[in-house]
Parts: sequence; structure tokens; C-alpha cells
Amino acid sequence: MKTESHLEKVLVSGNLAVTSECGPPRGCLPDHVREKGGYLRGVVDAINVTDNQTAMVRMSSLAASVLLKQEGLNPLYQMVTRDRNRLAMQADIIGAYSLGIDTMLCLSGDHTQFGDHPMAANVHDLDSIQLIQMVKAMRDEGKFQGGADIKGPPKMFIGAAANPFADPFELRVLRLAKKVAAGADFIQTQCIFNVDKFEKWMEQVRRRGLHKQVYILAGVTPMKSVGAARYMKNKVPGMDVPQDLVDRMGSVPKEKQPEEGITICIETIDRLKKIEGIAGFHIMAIDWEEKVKEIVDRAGLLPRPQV
Amino acid sequence: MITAERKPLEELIEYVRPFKRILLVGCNECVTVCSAGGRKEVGLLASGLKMALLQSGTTIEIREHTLERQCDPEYIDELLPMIDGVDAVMSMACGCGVQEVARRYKDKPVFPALNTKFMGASERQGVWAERCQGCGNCLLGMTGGICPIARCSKRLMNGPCGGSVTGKCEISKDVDCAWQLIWDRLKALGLEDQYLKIIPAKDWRPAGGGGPRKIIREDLAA
Amino acid sequence: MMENFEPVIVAFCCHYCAYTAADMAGSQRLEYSPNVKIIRVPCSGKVDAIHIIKAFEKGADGVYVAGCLDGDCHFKNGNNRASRRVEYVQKYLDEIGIGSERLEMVKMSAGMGYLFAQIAIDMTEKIRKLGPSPVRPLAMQASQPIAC
Amino acid sequence: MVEIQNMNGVQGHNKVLVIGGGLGGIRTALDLAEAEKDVILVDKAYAIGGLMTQLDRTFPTNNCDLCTLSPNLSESGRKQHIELLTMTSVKGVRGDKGNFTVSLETAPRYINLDKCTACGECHKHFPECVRFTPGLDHRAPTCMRYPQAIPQSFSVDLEKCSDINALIKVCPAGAISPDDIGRKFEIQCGSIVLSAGAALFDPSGLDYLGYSVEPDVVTNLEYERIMSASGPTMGQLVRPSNGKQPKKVAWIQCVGSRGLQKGAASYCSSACCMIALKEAIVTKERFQDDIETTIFYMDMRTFGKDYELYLERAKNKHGVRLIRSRPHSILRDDNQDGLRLSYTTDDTSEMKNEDFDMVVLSTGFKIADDVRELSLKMGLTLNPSGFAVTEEFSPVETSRPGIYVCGMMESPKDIPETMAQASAAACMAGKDLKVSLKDPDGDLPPERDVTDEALRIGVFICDCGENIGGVLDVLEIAEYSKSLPNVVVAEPQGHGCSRQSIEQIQKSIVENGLNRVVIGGCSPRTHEAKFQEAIRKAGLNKYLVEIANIRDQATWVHAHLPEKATRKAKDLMRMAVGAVAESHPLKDHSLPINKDVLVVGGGVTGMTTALRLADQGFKVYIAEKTNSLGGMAKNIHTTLSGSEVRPFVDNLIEQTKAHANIQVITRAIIVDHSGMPGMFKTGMQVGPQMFYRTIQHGVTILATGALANRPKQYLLGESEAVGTQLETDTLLADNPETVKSWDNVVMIQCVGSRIPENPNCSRICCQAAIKNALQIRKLNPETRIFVLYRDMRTYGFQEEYYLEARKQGVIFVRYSLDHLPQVQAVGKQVEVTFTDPILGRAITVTADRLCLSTGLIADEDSTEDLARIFKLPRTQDGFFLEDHVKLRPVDLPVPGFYVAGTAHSPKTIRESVTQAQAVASRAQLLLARDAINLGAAVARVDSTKCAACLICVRACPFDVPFINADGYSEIDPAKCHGCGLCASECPAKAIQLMQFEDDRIVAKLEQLFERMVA
Repeated sequence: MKTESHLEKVLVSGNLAVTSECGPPRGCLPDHVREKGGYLRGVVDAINVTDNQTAMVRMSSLAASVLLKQEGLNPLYQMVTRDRNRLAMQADIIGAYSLGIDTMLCLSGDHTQFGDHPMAANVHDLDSIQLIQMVKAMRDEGKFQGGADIKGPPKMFIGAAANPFADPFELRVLRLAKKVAAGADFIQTQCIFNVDKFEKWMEQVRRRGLHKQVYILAGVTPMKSVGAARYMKNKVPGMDVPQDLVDRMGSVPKEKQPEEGITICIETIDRLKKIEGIAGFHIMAIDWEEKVKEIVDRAGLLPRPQV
Repeated sequence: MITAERKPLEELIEYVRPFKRILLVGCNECVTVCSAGGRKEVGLLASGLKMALLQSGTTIEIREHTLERQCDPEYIDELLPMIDGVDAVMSMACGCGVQEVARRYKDKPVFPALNTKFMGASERQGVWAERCQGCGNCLLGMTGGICPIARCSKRLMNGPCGGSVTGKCEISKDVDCAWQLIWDRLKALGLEDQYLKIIPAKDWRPAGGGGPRKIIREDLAA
Repeated sequence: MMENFEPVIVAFCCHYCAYTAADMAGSQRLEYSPNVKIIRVPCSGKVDAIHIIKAFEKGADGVYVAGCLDGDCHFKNGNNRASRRVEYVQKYLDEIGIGSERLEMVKMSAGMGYLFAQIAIDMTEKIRKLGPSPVRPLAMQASQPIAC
Repeated sequence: MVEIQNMNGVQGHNKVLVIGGGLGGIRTALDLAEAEKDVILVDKAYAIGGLMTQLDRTFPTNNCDLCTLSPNLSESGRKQHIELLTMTSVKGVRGDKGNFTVSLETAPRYINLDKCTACGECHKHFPECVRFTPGLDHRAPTCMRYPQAIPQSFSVDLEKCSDINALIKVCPAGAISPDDIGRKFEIQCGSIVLSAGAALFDPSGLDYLGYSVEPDVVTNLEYERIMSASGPTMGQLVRPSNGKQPKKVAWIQCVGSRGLQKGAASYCSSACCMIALKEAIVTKERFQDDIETTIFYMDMRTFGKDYELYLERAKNKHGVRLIRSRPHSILRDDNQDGLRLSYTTDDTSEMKNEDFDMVVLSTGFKIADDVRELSLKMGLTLNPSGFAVTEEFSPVETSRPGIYVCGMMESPKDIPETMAQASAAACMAGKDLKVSLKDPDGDLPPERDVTDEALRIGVFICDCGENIGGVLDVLEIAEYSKSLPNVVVAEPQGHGCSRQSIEQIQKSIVENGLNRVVIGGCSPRTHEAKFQEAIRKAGLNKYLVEIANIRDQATWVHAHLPEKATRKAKDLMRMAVGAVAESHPLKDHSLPINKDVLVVGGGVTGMTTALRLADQGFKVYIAEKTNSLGGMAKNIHTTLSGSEVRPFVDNLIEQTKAHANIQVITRAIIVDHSGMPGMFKTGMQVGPQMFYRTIQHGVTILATGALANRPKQYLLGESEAVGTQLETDTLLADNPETVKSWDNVVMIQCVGSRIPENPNCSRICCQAAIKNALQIRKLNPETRIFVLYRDMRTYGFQEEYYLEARKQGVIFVRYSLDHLPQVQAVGKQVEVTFTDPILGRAITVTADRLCLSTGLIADEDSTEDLARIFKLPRTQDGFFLEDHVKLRPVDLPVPGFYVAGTAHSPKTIRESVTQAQAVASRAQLLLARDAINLGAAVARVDSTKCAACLICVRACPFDVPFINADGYSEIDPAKCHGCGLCASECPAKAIQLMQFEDDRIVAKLEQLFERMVA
């Protein structure tokens, strides 16, 4: 065990881990965070708290993580390299750890062009891999990037993202390898709809033995409607939604579509469970946190192990 | 070369409105090559300014002159015989030229006519694209000769983000994914392994993080 | 002012098509507005943005560049480059405040005398409706009055 | 003269004698001379020019002839290959082809041509004995035959001279030589072209037309002279009887033609309908509603290229009245001012009367007695009317080998056809002469260095007759020009392009030390080269001239706004003066020429052209679209005169295939083209595999033919009884038994022609109908044939066959567009219903055969592609559009391109052959040269400004600029096409296109706006 992280404990125990996410509100609404976290209590092993998701200003992920922690939940603190330079990031990391946050996800973040501050500078003092390296060095060597010793290093369980569906496809596994080499302990993948393609990716992951070096949590998302399916298929870069799923969503009446989406999500989890090297699931139910419990339950993943 | 584009006329009009006589100075280097500030653009801008100002009843005299280079003091000296007769100078050079003219002629207001954009290359006639950000510590040896700093929207140094789709960047279909280009080229060169090396966090001091940069060739420096 | 307004229009005509069409209009005695003054160029692609801008600066109320039909340029693609240049200069004219509608690109074949005449008439009427170029009266103050 | 032995030994006398200095003779002589062949041009008049010099304007452009012809005349005056012998007649011809000896006799002129400056002093003081040929012989004199006469000289009639010594004294040049006795001499030549022209029918004998008694009855030529600016009334249209302007003018057609009157010719004179239309249009143009114009005609024969449009213009735009009729008499009532014209129309038997102020008789052409005599003396076979009989499929070859004819001598025709035939005659007469090269610029004076001179601009304003002078005051323009900066001379110059004016301009350049010249005149497109040459001969660099096109751009298009035209002309002059001040001496560039020829199309026209050029030693490629030679002629069996077509075509194919210099490429589709005259490159896909090959060649000849029209009309393609004339021709040849079985045949003319969708006349259909009608009658004299027509257009000698058909009982019934014939299928036959205009009721004929005269249409697909690839203009109906419809009928506007045959317009085989030979001649003008002049309009780089940005390298459509070893853009002037794209895109303004420099263009803009017009 590298850290005190609950997620690490679940993973080390050999159970399939379950995580989900909670987008902080665009305002000073702590109750909103608490409410969302409430839906996930006892349902997941860690709750991702996004960092200015889609390049829109939100309550800081650090603050929201702390709010969840105060509720006794296990926040998974996300950090993007887009908004801060390495000084700010290191400061936040030791600050977060000081407030009891021990699990984090290192990302580069969406380009500002997609958000509501397209005029903002994209900092990218570091990229996500360099961030992983830095967090690992802070934890394992107890050193700031500048070389100085950290008095009381942050013992972070380090996560990274992987998108098996983006291009160039053959680089996707290599990039994962780089993240592992940089020090990632676990991986959360982009939403998986195209299980066939994901299997191919996993095959390469296994060939390189990466599944033995890192815990891979497969990302899933329940679709609310055929419109949402189409949007993700056509508009979200790096998202792969097969046409037959869109058709399937469209084949049922509008009021039944949310139910169909959840069913598809559960079926996907069932297929993913069979793939060697999958250590758990990351359920991204965007603004639909109340349904996570149902999904986890129907997928046979309840109750969550006590470790 | 350094690329630039003419500023909106509206902005330039306001710069020169208070003056009776100005000197419009072009540069026969980079900005000529990118059709932003050569002799021809000087002529076009002079006419345009005169006509725009005429409509609000202002007549302005614009003298036109194009220097070989606006970033070298000797060339800038060429303006000396003209400078006294004018109230202000508008430079059609990159930011370097504007500053150098201003430095040389301290008692004349100097205005930029161009927005200096980037160091780039001609992709084809009339199209210039960014190639270098002058980061001061070239990575191209590791990235197949394609710069991720200048050409990846996120300046990612270790591979493409999840937004790379069919070779294009997530920010626009018109922007190539630099990492796709890098990867294709590494593959073509049989240098795939190069990719697996993690490029460590960058030292931005040579890129300007260390303050205004200067190169001194001691053997040459006077 | 408007009733007596006689616009001055400069037509840059390529030698091989538009200028020949103008000659054709002549030999067919097709009457058109005397307001249009032709400047002959070898190819419409020869018409520099500066020539167009200078025409307005000197006092033109309208300018058009007349080249060969698409695909018929004697010099392969000069007419298309001229079209793109005209579009570029139109934007600049909007910036200057003269207005892009005072500049046009037209294309015709050498045999289209009637089209040459028609365009001359249409352009004159269009510019007449637009009124004098906003820089023209001022240009006149600067120099001497202009007759058409 | 050194005699050069010909290559194949046929001729020993290496020059051509051209008899007759009319338009045809001049064209023949010029073609030969420009192809570097020596010519002797003789004319019995004392100035060349012929009939055309007396015309006011010519159709269909309505240009003044003088300004289109006079450059040709002065050309012929200066040509070193041409020896001009005026006042000279041919007395006899001995010898054979290649070895003729011709006896000539020159009448005394009593004026030394070398000394005479044509100052006119002699004529001023002794008008009675200094000769002129008046346009209106019995009415009013002109001082010279025409103002631009060549040679520029008078002649003296000694018999009428009372005081010769006084006459001698009056001549400041000492040119008068009363001792001149003329001379008789012999010359030798290899071939002879007889282009003696035609005379006009004299209507004096026709008392019912009143010509000899009524001064207001004039011939069409006299009317031309009255309208002409150089005519007796100085261009004032007035009635000869009282000097007042007429209000109503009538034209009577076919006077002396079509066997209508006593002594009239049996043929149609071919051109009179167009002449009358032209005279009426010009009258309406000048006087609008002040004069009413009416043409009395039988058939309106506007069969030439786009002539039908001209007819429509006369009717619809100008309101010329056209009355189909037969005039009966012209009488003047004693108490009346006007002339009463009585006539009948074909829809009523009643005689109608109408009064006119002037009546113009459209007199036909005939062969003059002396010409007939000469022809016989030369041993030529003549037809009963005195025209030379020529080969059916080689219209300029007479019965005597080595002697060729062109123009009216062959048959009555208009100017374009004369020009084509003249070139054809040049081709045939010159084909065996050896090419001897001479330096055309050998005798030019050295160029004056004007670089350090202060500007001295000379301005010369043409009045161009009525064309400019009729709308504005040329003197006013000259005065105005004089006020412009740097102008030291400004004066009117009449016809500026006339030899006389050119000489005055040259004199002025020398005397006034001019170093820049501005011409206020017509289009630089047509006349720039001429004035460039003129100033070059006066010692100036030829690029120091600017032409203000005050004709095409002011007087022609603002004729009704003379004040505005004047102001615009001043603007244009000011712009030109401003621009010429910015001009600089330039040097021409040249390149060696590729002498191979590409002929597109392997029909009769293409093969004929190819053979003529191949015989001259040029390598010829024939690119034929189909898989065999022969073209449309393969489907035609006989001609109107009964000649067999097939043996002719087979023979042509055989010769073509066998010729060592001809390469035939079948199944060739032209796909791309580049280069310039003398160095073209054309790509084609060839053969069933469509493999790509390119051919390098110097000239391109389009002989792509036309298509037989097959409009879906009158059950064509639906009923077996209905077919085209072409199909009928085949039936006649292949199934005479079927034809014999026909009892009733109906022919409908103008099917698919002369209608709004295809307004032109197909030209060949009337003769085709007559041909088939006569053939059918030959097989079965009992067959009843009805020809339903709108106008029978059997021009020239075709008229005789038309008369024959009528005589044989073929029934001709006119129909109009309002009452089209109706056709219905009845079993295997068809019922044709039409209105008889005389009976005024419908008639139905049950016909065994309905022949539709469908004519020819342009091959829209191929002409469109070729026009696009070669960048050639076409007429609205898809035929290639020649450079000058009048004077250059087979030259295309793009230099190095020529057109012949039905790709030009519908025509008969004989006419196609004429054009094919003409093209062979025209092409040789270019091929005779060793280098092509690329002009001086090339882009030039100022390396001190060049930023080596590559923008020019990328902009150039021809990939000419490159960055040289010094790091600057370099443009090879020999490769530069002169478009100026690089100059307009250069961001450093380092490139200037010579002749169109920025300074010059901006100077025009400045001048246009900066100064006030008085």
C-alpha cells in the first residue's frame, strides 16, 4: 500500500472498484455538493470531483473535495494543468492532502476554447504526464519539483485518464504506458460504448502487461436520450458511440429512453466485467447522480466492500 | 519568419487622427514576405487612412517609406531626413521594428500598424502557419521535427490528449493534431520508441520565463 | 446634388475579353453611360489592389474590374485571382467607409459587347443611386472640380 | 533579278503576277509577300484599292471601309516583296505554269511617282487636266480617287492641258514630266492571279426605272459615294435634284441580276441584299426617324455568317421597311417633287403606288468587257456571263494551269468571301515558289535615345470620317490636348492610319523633336501595332506611343450625346497624355518558331489545308476525332452542278495518307493546350486506349466541321416518308428505283433555321433542295415537286439552277413563320398542308416523300470544348468567331489560330475548299518567319526591392519566375507571357509589367480626376 486511499484499499483487496463523479456547482452552493455526494454514499468507493470541467468556471475541486470529505465521503480530487502553473499545483496538492484528501486524478483538461472563458490563457506549464511525475516525486521522494524537500510529503494515490477511442489509436496504449511509467497508480477510461474496440485496446494493454502495473477502471455513462447519444457520437471529440446504440435509443419512445440508457449501461458493465485486466468501473452519470445507485445495484456491484 | 497582420483600420485611424503629417514606414523583410507591411501594403494603408480621415473632414499627409529592415539601427537612420517633417510615425513592421523606430526617434510618437502574430512558414500562397514559439530549448529532436509547443493547442509534450480525432485537434477541424503528425513521422522514420521516452517538465526560462531574452556573441559583440 | 450627380466610374478591362467586348459594343453602336472610363490591362489579374484604392482616392465613385469568363482567362487563372483580390479590397473599402458595393468584379467573353454595355449602364445606375463616393467631394476640395 | 530554281523544278520564274489591285488582289499580294514571296501587282487604274474604296461603310460591322482597308493599302505600299505597277495593263501571256512571260503596257502618268508628294497644288490650279476618278462620274468630282490612295499621287490628262509649262511650274516637287510616254515591257513569273474585279450593271437602258432622266434615282454605289465622308457631298445625304435631305428613300433590289430586266445577268449578285440593308441601316443610324427607308425585294438573301441577325437588326431595331414585291416603274408627275414607285406584291394582283424622294437601284455585278477580253487573251475558259470557269473542288484554279482567279472573277461575292478566295489564290499561286528569306527590319533608321530629353508629346486626333468627326469636333479635341502639360503639337489627322497621315505624323516627330506620341483614334487592339511601327520608322522606340480609343469608347457609343462624348474624349486624351509621359523605351523579345502545323479535323477542309501546307514542306498533324478521314463529305454524293463527290473525297484521303509530311492521328480528343503562336503544345487522348500524347506545333487550324441538323419537326424520324435533304441525296444515289416511284414530293426549307431558337440561315439548304429537285426530275420527269420556302437563297450561279428548276415545273410556294406547313402521317405517306399566298387558301398535298432542308448546326459539344481549351470565342450559335468578319475571315482572334470550312459557318464543299486553301496561305505568313516576336510587355524585377518572398514564383500561371543565385526573383523575358499577375501580387512592389507599369496606370487615374475639363 502506497497510500491511505480507500480506493487503493478496495483495489488491492481484489474487488471491482466503483467510482463516480460529482461536478461542483457554478456558485457558492456547498449544499449542492453535499446533496450530490449524498446520492453516492455507500454506492461508490470514491467520488471524482472535477476541476473546472469543460473549461467552465466552477467551485474549485479542492473546496468541493473538502466538502465531501467533511461528509465522510471519499473524494477523488481532479487536477488539470490548464489553469495553474506548477507552483500553484504543488501548493494545492499539499493543501489538499493536509485537508485529508489522498486520492487524485491528473489531467491536462479541456481546451479553454470549449468553455465560457475562451479568451483565457491555457497555462500548460506541465502536461498531464509531467504532473503525474511531479506528484509521484512529491510522494515518493518528498521533493518539490524545484528540488527542495517537502516537510510532510503528500501521500497521494495517483490516477490518470486514458481514452481508448481517440486517435491515433495505436498511440493510446503507448500513452497509457507512459502514464504508468510516469507513476500512475490507477486509470479511469473515457466512457465506453464501443466495447469491441475497447477489447482490442485491452488486448494490447495486456500484451504489454500494463494491467498488472496499474488498476484500470472502465468508464461508463448512461445515456438519457437518443439526443444525448447523438450528441456524444457527433459532437464530443474522442467519444465513440456505435450507430446501433444510437438506433437502439431511438427505437424506444422518448419517455422510455432514460430507462433504455441505464439498461445499456448495465449491459456494458456486464460485458466489461468479463474482460481480463478490468479492476473496476467509473460511472459518469453527468447531472444524473441519483441513478448511479440503481446502476451499481443492477450491475451486481452492491454492497460495496468494507475494507 | 515573423508573421503579422494589419490592425483593423478603425484602430489605426484613431492613432493618427490627431496628427497633420505622419510617416508610414514599411519593412522589406518578414512582413513583406507575409504581405503585411511591405511597400505595397504601405501604399494601400496610406490611401485607406487618407480616405477614411477625409470623411470626417480631416486631411492628413502621409509620407511613405519602406526600410530594408526595421530591426537594425543603421537602416532606421534612413528615416532621419524625413522624421522632422512629420508629427508621428506609424510602423508597418513587427513589434521589433516598431520599438526600434521608437527607440531611435525619441521625440516622435510611434504607432504599430500591425499585429505581430507568430513565427511561421508559408504553407502555400497566402497561408502562413505557426511553427515556433521561440521556447529557447528546442525539443524537435525528440518529436520527429514537429513542435508540440507551437503546434499542439495544449502544448502537450508527451502525447495527444483525448480530443485527437482523425488527425485533427479538438479545437478545430482545420488544425492538425500535432501529435498525430509527430507519431506519423516517428513511425515513418522507424523511431516509435522515441515516443515512449517521457519528456520531463519543461524549463521555461529560455522561453522568456527568465525575463527578456538576449543573445550575446561575445566574439562579435562590440 | 443627387439629381445632377454624374458618377465617374473606372473600368479596368482585360485586353483579351473585356476590352475586346468594349470594342465590340462600339462596333455594334451599343450606347452606354459615358460615365464609364476604361483602363486597359493585359489581364484582370494585373489589377493591383493599389490601383483600385488609388482610383477611389483620386475621386472615383465606382470601380469595376472586368475579366474573362471563368475558365476562359487567356492567362489561365488571372481572372479568378482578380475576383479574390476584388473581394479582399471590398472588405477594405468597407473598413475605409467607402463601401464594398462601389467595387465589382465582372466577367464576360470577347464577343459579349451587349453585356459590356449593360454592365456599364447598370453600374452607373447603381452608383448614381448610391450617390457620390464619400471621399469624392473632399478629394475635389483637395484638388480641382471634376467633370465627368 | 536572280532567278531561283524551284525545289521541284516546276517553275523557273520565282514570283507571282497579281492582276488587279482591288481588295482581292491586295490580299493575295500581301499574303504572298508576308510569306516572303515576290509579287508583281498590276492595276490599270492609277491607284490601287478597287471598288471597296468607294464604299461608305461595310456590313455587318458598319465600319468605315477606309479605316479597315487603308492599313492594308499602306501595308501593300511598303512591302518590299511587292512591285506595284499602276496604270498598267496586261497585253498577253505566253508560256506555261512555272514559266510565264507576260507583256505589259504602262500608260503615261506624266507625273514622276518618286517625286510627287500629292500636295495637290497641280489639281488646285489645273483641275481640268489633273485626273481624278470621281465616285459619281457625271455629277461631282473628288480630288483624288480616295484620300488614302496608293500610290499617293495624281496623274495628268495631257490632252486637256492647255498650258503645260504653267502646270510644270506649279508643282513644288518638280514631279511633272510631260515627256512621259509610258512603256511596253515583259515580265516573267511562275504563276498568275487574276483578280480583276467586277463592274456594275448600268441601269441607263431601263427607262422605266428612270435612272437616266431622274437625278434622284441613283445606283447603290452612287448612294455610297453620297454617304461617304470622302464623297462629292462630303458625307451630306442630299437629293441630287435639289440638294435637300430626302425624307423617304427606297431601294430596288435585283437591278441587273436574276434575269429580271433587259440585259440583266441570269445569276444573283449575292451581295446586294446586304448592301441595301447596310445602306438603309446606316441611313437610319444617322438620321433616325427623319428618313424612312424601304427596301423592295424578291427574296432577302442574307445567307452569310450572322447575316440573318443583321437582317433582324435592320427590321426590328432600325425599322427598315421590307416589301416583298416586283417594282413596275418609277415616274415623276410633272407637278410633283417626289418619285412615284409602282409595284405589285405577291398577295394581290393590284398595282400599288408610293412616293419617295430618292430611289436607290441595287445594281448587280458583271464582268467588264475589257476584263472578259483580257481573260480570253489569257486563254481562260469563261462561262456565258464572262466569269472564269474553275475546278469544281478547287474554286481558284482556272482552266489554264498556273493561272488562278479570286473574288468577283470567279463569281459574284461579298468582301469576306473575296478575302478568303484571295488568300486561297495566294496559297495556290505561291505553292511552288521557293521561300527566300529577307530581313524585314533591315532598313529601319537607328532609334533615337530619348532618355535625357525633356518630354515633348505630339498628339494626333483622327476624325475617322464620320466615325469620330461626325460626333465631335476633332479640332476642339486637338485644341484641348494642346493645353495639356508637355504637349508641343496637337492636331487633327483625318484618317490617322492612312498613309498620308502616318507620314505627316512621322514628319512631325522629326520636325518638332517629339519624343512621345498620343493618337486619339480607335482601338489599340487593332491599330497599336501600326502606330508603333510608324513612330519606329521616325526614329522613336515603338513603345513611346499611347492610343486613346475615342472612337470605340466615345463617339461610337455616345453618338447621341455629342457633348458628353466630347468630354469623355477629352478625358481619354488627358489620360493618354498622362500615361505616355510615363512610357519608356522598351526592347522586344523573340524566340525561334516551331514550323509544324496542327490541323484539328480530318474532313475535306482539314485534308485540303494539310496537303497544301505539307506540299510546302511543313510537317502537318491531322487530329481527327473519329476513326477515319473524310468527314461529312463522305455522306454527300453529288453537287448542284452534278459533280461526283466521292471520287474527290477518296482521292483526298489517299493523298493525305500517302503524304510524307502528314501524320494522321485518328480518334484524337484534344484535352489541353498551352504556349503561344510559334510554340504551341497540345495534348490529346488518342485511340481506343485513350493514351495521352502531346504535339508541339507553331500554328493551329480548326477544321472541325459542323453537324447535320435533325430537329424533331414535321415527323422527322417518325414517318418513313420524311427525311432530310442529305438523306434524300443518299437515296438518289443508292436507291434510284425508290425515287422513281415517287409521284409527289414536298420540300420544306428553313427547317430548324431562321427561327428564334436558331436565328441564322444555314446557307446550303436552298441549293441542296434545287439539286435534289433537279435530280428527282431527272429520274422521273413526272414527279410533282413542291418547294415550300421563305426566301429562296440561290446566290451567285445557283440562281441559274433555280431558274432551271422553275422552268422544269418545280412548284415554289412561299410560307411564313405565322403559317407553317402542317404535316400529318397517312399510312406510308404524309399529308402536307400549306397556304398558297397567291390563291390565299390552304392546299393539301399527299406526298410520297417530304424532304426537310435542315441545314447544318455547330457541333456544340466539340466547339465548346475546343473553345475552352484553346480560349477561342464563338458566335452565339456555336461557330468559331473569326478575328475580323470582314477582312480576316479565316484568322481567329488568338494569334496562330485559324478556322476553315463549316466550323466557321455552314457552307458548300467548294466554299470549304476555298477557306481551306485560304487558311493554308494565312498560316504561312506566320510559318515563313524564323522567330516570333514576343513583344515587350514582360515583367521586370527590381532586385533592390525584391524580398525574395516567392509570391511571384507561386502566382505565375506559367511558372516563369525563380529565385536566382543572387537570391532575387528573376523573370525570363522570353518565357514571360505578360499577364502581370506577379506585378500585382508583389508585396515589395519590386515587379513592374512593362507597358503597364504602375506609374502609367496611376497617371491615367490622376489625369482622369485631377484636372477640370473646360
